[in-house]
Amino acid sequence: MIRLEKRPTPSRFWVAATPLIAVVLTMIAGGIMFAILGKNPFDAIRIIFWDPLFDPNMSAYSRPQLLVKAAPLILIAIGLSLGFRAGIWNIGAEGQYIIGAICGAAVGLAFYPAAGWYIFPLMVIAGALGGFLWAMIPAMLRTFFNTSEILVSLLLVYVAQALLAAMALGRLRNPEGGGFPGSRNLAQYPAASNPELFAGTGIHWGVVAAFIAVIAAYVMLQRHILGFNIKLTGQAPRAARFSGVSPVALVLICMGTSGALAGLAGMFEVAGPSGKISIDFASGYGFTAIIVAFLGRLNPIGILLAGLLMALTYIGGELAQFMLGLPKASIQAFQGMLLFFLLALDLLSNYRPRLVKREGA
Amino acid sequence: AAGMDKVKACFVYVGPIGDGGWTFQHDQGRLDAMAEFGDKLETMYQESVPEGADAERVLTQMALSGCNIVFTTSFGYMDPTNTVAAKFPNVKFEHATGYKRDHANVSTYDARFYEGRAVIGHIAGKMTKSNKIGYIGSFPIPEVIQGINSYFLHARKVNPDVELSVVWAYTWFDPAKEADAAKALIEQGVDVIAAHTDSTAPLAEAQKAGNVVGFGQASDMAAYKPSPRVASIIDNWGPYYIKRIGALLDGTYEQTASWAGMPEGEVVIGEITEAVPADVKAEAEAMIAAITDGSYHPFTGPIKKQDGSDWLKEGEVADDGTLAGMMFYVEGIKGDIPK
Amino acid sequence: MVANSDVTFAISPGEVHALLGENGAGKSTLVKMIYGLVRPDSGRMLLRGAPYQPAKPSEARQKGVAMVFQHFSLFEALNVAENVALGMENPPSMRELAERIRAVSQEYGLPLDPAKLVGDLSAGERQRVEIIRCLLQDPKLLIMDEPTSVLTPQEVDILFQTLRQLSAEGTAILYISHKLEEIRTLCDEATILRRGKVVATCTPRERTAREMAELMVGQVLTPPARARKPPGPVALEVTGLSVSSPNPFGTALKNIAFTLRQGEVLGIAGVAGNGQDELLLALSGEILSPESCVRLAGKPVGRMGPNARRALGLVAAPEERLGHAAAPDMSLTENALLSGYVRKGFLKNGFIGWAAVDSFAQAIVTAFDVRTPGTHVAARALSGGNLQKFVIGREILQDPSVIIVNQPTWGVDAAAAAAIRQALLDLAAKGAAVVAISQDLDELLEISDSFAALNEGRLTAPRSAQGLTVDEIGLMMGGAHGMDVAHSHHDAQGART
Amino acid sequence: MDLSAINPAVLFASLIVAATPILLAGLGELVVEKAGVLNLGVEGMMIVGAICGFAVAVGTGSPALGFIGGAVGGAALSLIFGLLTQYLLANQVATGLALTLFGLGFSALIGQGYVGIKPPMTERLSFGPLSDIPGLGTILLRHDLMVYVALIAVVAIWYVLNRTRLGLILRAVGENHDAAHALGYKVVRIRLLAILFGGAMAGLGGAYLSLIRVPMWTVGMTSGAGWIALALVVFAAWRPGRLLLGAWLFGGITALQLNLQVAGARVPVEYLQMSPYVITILVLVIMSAKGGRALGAPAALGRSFHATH
Ligand SMILES: Nc1ncnc2c1ncn2[C@@H]1O[C@H](COP(=O)(O)OP(=O)(O)OP(=O)(O)O)[C@@H](O)[C@H]1O
Ligand SMILES: Nc1ncnc2c1ncn2[C@@H]1O[C@H](COP(=O)(O)OP(=O)(O)OP(=O)(O)O)[C@@H](O)[C@H]1O
Ligand SMILES: [Mg+2]
Ligand SMILES: [Mg+2]
Repeated sequence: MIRLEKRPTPSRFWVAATPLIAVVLTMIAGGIMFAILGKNPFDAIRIIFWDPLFDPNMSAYSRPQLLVKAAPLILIAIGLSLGFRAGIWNIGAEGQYIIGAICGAAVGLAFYPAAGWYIFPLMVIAGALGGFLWAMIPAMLRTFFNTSEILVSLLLVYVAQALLAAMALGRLRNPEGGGFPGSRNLAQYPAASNPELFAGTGIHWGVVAAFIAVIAAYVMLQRHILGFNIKLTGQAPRAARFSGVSPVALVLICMGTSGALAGLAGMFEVAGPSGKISIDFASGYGFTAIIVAFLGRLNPIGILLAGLLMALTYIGGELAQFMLGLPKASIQAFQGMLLFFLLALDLLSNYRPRLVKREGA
Repeated sequence: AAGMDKVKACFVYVGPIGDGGWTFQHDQGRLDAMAEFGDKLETMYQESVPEGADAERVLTQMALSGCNIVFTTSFGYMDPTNTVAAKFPNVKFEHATGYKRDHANVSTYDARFYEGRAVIGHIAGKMTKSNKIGYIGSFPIPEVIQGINSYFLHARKVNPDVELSVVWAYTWFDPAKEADAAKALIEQGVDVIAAHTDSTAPLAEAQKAGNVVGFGQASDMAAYKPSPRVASIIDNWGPYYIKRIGALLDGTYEQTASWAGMPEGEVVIGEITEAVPADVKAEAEAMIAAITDGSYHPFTGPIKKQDGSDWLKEGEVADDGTLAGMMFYVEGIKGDIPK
Repeated sequence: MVANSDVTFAISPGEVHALLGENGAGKSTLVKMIYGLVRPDSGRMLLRGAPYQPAKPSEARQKGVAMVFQHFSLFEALNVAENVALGMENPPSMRELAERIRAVSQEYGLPLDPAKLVGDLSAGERQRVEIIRCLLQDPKLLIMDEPTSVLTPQEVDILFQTLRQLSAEGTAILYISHKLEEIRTLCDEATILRRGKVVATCTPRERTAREMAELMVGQVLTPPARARKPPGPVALEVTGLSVSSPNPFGTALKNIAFTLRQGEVLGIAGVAGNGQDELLLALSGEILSPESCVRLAGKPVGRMGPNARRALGLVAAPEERLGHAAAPDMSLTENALLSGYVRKGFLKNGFIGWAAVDSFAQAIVTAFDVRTPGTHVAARALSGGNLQKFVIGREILQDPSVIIVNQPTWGVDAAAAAAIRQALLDLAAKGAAVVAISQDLDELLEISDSFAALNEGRLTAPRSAQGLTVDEIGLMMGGAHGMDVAHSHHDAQGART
Repeated sequence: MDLSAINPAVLFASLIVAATPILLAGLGELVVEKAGVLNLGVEGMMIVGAICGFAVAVGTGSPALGFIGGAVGGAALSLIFGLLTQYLLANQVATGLALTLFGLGFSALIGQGYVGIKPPMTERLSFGPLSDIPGLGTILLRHDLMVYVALIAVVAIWYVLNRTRLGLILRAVGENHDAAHALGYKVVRIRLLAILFGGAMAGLGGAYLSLIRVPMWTVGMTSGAGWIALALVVFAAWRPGRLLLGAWLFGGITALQLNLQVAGARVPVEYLQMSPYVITILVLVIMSAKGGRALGAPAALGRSFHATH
């Protein structure tokens, strides 16, 4: 029988080794699945993990795209990780992302077609504020009525999606769009667009914001009392209150920050890569970011790496789909396997498995 | 332009090819083209591509990987298609259902589904016993409004007592909701249902009800023959894909804005089953023939708008511009188009 | 690590056998093996002459072994009858069970309402639930792991009556307690464990409590020394303090009032669950109260949080070491920051000067003889006593003017306990005011100048500790419980004063 | 507008059907959560149940076998969640979300060959002339077997949870796993069984969608029903009876909205879509404002259990 013993402190070796082992195990299990689907497993694995990074034809484009795809995931996950560390479960980042996008776009569209340097900064503020306020709903309900923020934030995702549809069909619909749902394209309205910062890379302000968020979160968690209070609240809520942390303030700060960052991510996305508000603008970043946050073990650097890994499976997955004709579903299943292995092996960093002999009774 | 020996054609799909409707039919078109050209055509496709940022990346990657022509099969791909087309002037881009052709290498294509709606409207008007017919709308956009108007006009024409109920589902594809919408119609006495959403759920609901009929949408939905599915409107993209890829192969390719229908074989009425009385079937087939040979246009005056104002005079035919932006009901339809 | 090695002892029917030992000596582990929760690596057990090796608790229950756990194994959201049913092998229908609970609880003088939610019960009543659960199974061997730590002296009396009745009926009782006087009153034989090994056996009635303690610890104990000084000006004044508990099952404070001068030690006695936690929280600032209910050197601080009060010189050390006073998974350095940053000035614009924090942690470790490989070690890796020394040291080294401690030596071995008491007295001698909340009456009598008892959230008027007897304290503590304080047997306790 | 065209009895009958998938899945999740486990993967288990049920029914021609297949499929997927969270102590929120992602992909893979096929019809139960009783007969006596199975499950789960030893142990494990362990109950095993039951019920709910409610197989056909089932459990304060009411409310609002449209009422559909969620939030707020225990959340919900000995 195998028994688990809690390690006195997490093992540094296993913290680093488990993601690598998980990736290798996923390659094996995924390879078997691709083989069953009648594709060459080695090609599939190579296209997913290698080609976006090193293929001479693709990599020049794909490498910066990794950052573009990972940026919203990282930005949202950083915000979520603060709350998760403090035991505050915002699982409605998807909703905050949508509302941030709606608010940012609405501000930009309100100025159309005026020009002005101040329009884009105003949109940034509106996006962050929108996400912040949307997150304040579960935060306030939790602090004043003790309502589960898990459920409220999740339910608000559906409300946000309905709002998004209402906006795409109504208020924000492009008057010159032939009646189709969807707003004007912000990417084609210079004063309101989130521009490509380095030509040909697709890298935009959202990528910059993601890096700033990673660094800021890292410094805060390592060196600032707020970061300490967040960790303390998550590990020992009573000790946090003893230490003088106000639980109410912490809920508001964590939910607010995660909401604002998710809102920012939505705003950068709508003004940049996506370009416009449409019915299916939301693509599940808010949910994927939860997984990214956990895969990164709620650590900013870990989240950066996890976000890039997820982005790699998306972009590599896309390549594999059209190069090999793999169904999208197989890529989803592949991603699911990767997550399962990562979550399963996480155990090794905190526990030591021991074989114990059982005496015959 | 010079012809090519071999073409690599790429398709971007908005749903899974297993949706049994819109995307499924585009993929059928791809397969038709492959059958037509054999070795000279290589195809690649990607399904379930979201219409936002991901579309632009997928299009770029396709262009980078050597596609000669890229078909983007949903309205939402309009801007990404034009953006990427600017970066790859040597690759041809074909965008379905949109209107933007910002660059010389962008063409658009669409189908005149309202021609098919005219035929099933005729069948509906004849077959309803309760004089209540229903229509499940996806979103209030011109393409759907065209269909509703055409369906109703032709039902009214053969049955002056007919009343139309429109339900907006606000989705292209949500089987459970479509089933609910069909059920709501049936419960209030509707006995003929047309849908502009893509699943078979309304047909299944009609089957449960027993005395209700409906039509296949986008694909033939043959599983529900002979009743409740008494006919169907099939999106048939094969002819268009064959035409465009062929043009690329033989060097006759040019930028176009195609809006084709029954005459070109892009809109096909699936088998009208024996559940339809023979005389009605004959009338419907006559209408198909008339539309196909160009002698009949479904929007031929006199037609008034819902508010009673004149739209088309006696014998006047609607112009494509008005149709493409149609956001009004014709006279006799109750209710408002949601804003 | 070996929790128990080569332990041998025997217990006969009707005998009350004590298991003694320091915290962590392995008592609980030993009885868990008897109850089938832990498997011994080697050795054998015999029950009434037959080999006995329970694979799981239900097997132990079937063979007539019942156990009252040290940490309650109760379910707050379930009612009494359901809780009892969960601990039985073949419980009858709920209605019948409720009847039997009523009957048995009356029979043994432990009245209980089977339909009440356990969460709504007091600590003493919860204890009864555990006991009734055992009694309903007619146990041959009843194991009780520290059953009295949460009871008033009067409740203890009732429990002892029950146990004597049981032993008269032939039930063998294995009894674990740190309260040596209790052991002397109740038990026929004692086995003493140290670091998992049997170090001695004795007949408790023939030994003094001190002798037994020294057997357990393996060294000679000296009581703390203290220098009496005339008290200074008022340091802490509490008037009309009434607050509700943050915990749904907690006790509200009702109209608490006392005055404490510099250099004075106020001892507050009370059985767990009578508002001790709440009192500490209300004084430390974790629960806010009307502004003028709490005054620090004359300044109203009722609406201030813990950090504002710390800035004014009031510090506190809560009872629960792991989870309240310290964060289990954080290092000692981080735990030093936890309550130390206000008075020690570790922050600049909110940024932490980790080097300074670490030297503070080092200083605590050195000054209070905290046995640890280093300050980077997680708090949970320390033994209970060492962590307690760290926690108390952390507060004392902040040079407070008022310190509130709750159960300062709970679960701490005798030597460490003596050191902690001495440190508190030294602090008082330097002019600080000390509020010591404890269930250990001997401890309070040893260190307090004045004395009060907490009882269902009310505090008796403080009186001088001089000349107070344990009996009187017992009455102060249990007075309002409304239980019949029938006959008591203070023969043993008389010897203590 | 002609509201008289809406027959309340018929409307109620149809919302009972609309509510059945989320009711089944919600009941399963309720049991799981009562055991102290939060499985956010309901959507994934439902859709795997939908395709497994569909495939088996098409393969064997028997809807009954299909439902069994759906239950087995859902349970099999939940086993992954159970192993990860119970034995490998993985975080329940993240594992549940990963389960949904995997389930959506995996179901689409299995379902490749089943698009456009019609499943065997499930017959409605026949109650003879009783079904024609106006009102009650329309509402209650014109459904397929699974509707009644779901309704019976509400009563059965209530009974088991509140009146049997099994239910008592389950609740004990969900309240305080350490105490339950100390009393000798196998916390991990009990939770694993609860998780499997939850998976099977979610699978049944999915199979109901693909075999009766819609009936067809398409990729992603659950479109959020699993998430609604999760919300329902909280809405119901972990009580089976209230879960039934909640399911009718959620199922009913869409049905009502569509009926009003048909009757010609001008309904702001985009905004009405939000209403079940907004109502649930309001209900949550009212219930939680009444105090922690009125909510009835199992105390150990979402926490991992690891026996130290
Ligand atoms: N299976 C085991 N193997 C090794 N060590 C163990 C095992 N179980 C417990 N221990 C350790 O044995 C020591 C004895 O613990 P135990 O709970 O028996 O002490 P105790 O005498 O009951 O103390 P207290 O008076 O505080 O209740 C502890 O340090 C504990 O961590
Ligand atoms: N998980 C663990 N792994 C290794 N050692 C541990 C673990 N937990 C505790 N220890 C060690 O076991 C020893 C016993 O801890 P315990 O708290 O039982 O001590 P104790 O005997 O009660 O001491 P004290 O009297 O100071 O409370 C400590 O020295 C501690 O460092
Ligand atoms: Mg013990
Ligand atoms: Mg100890």
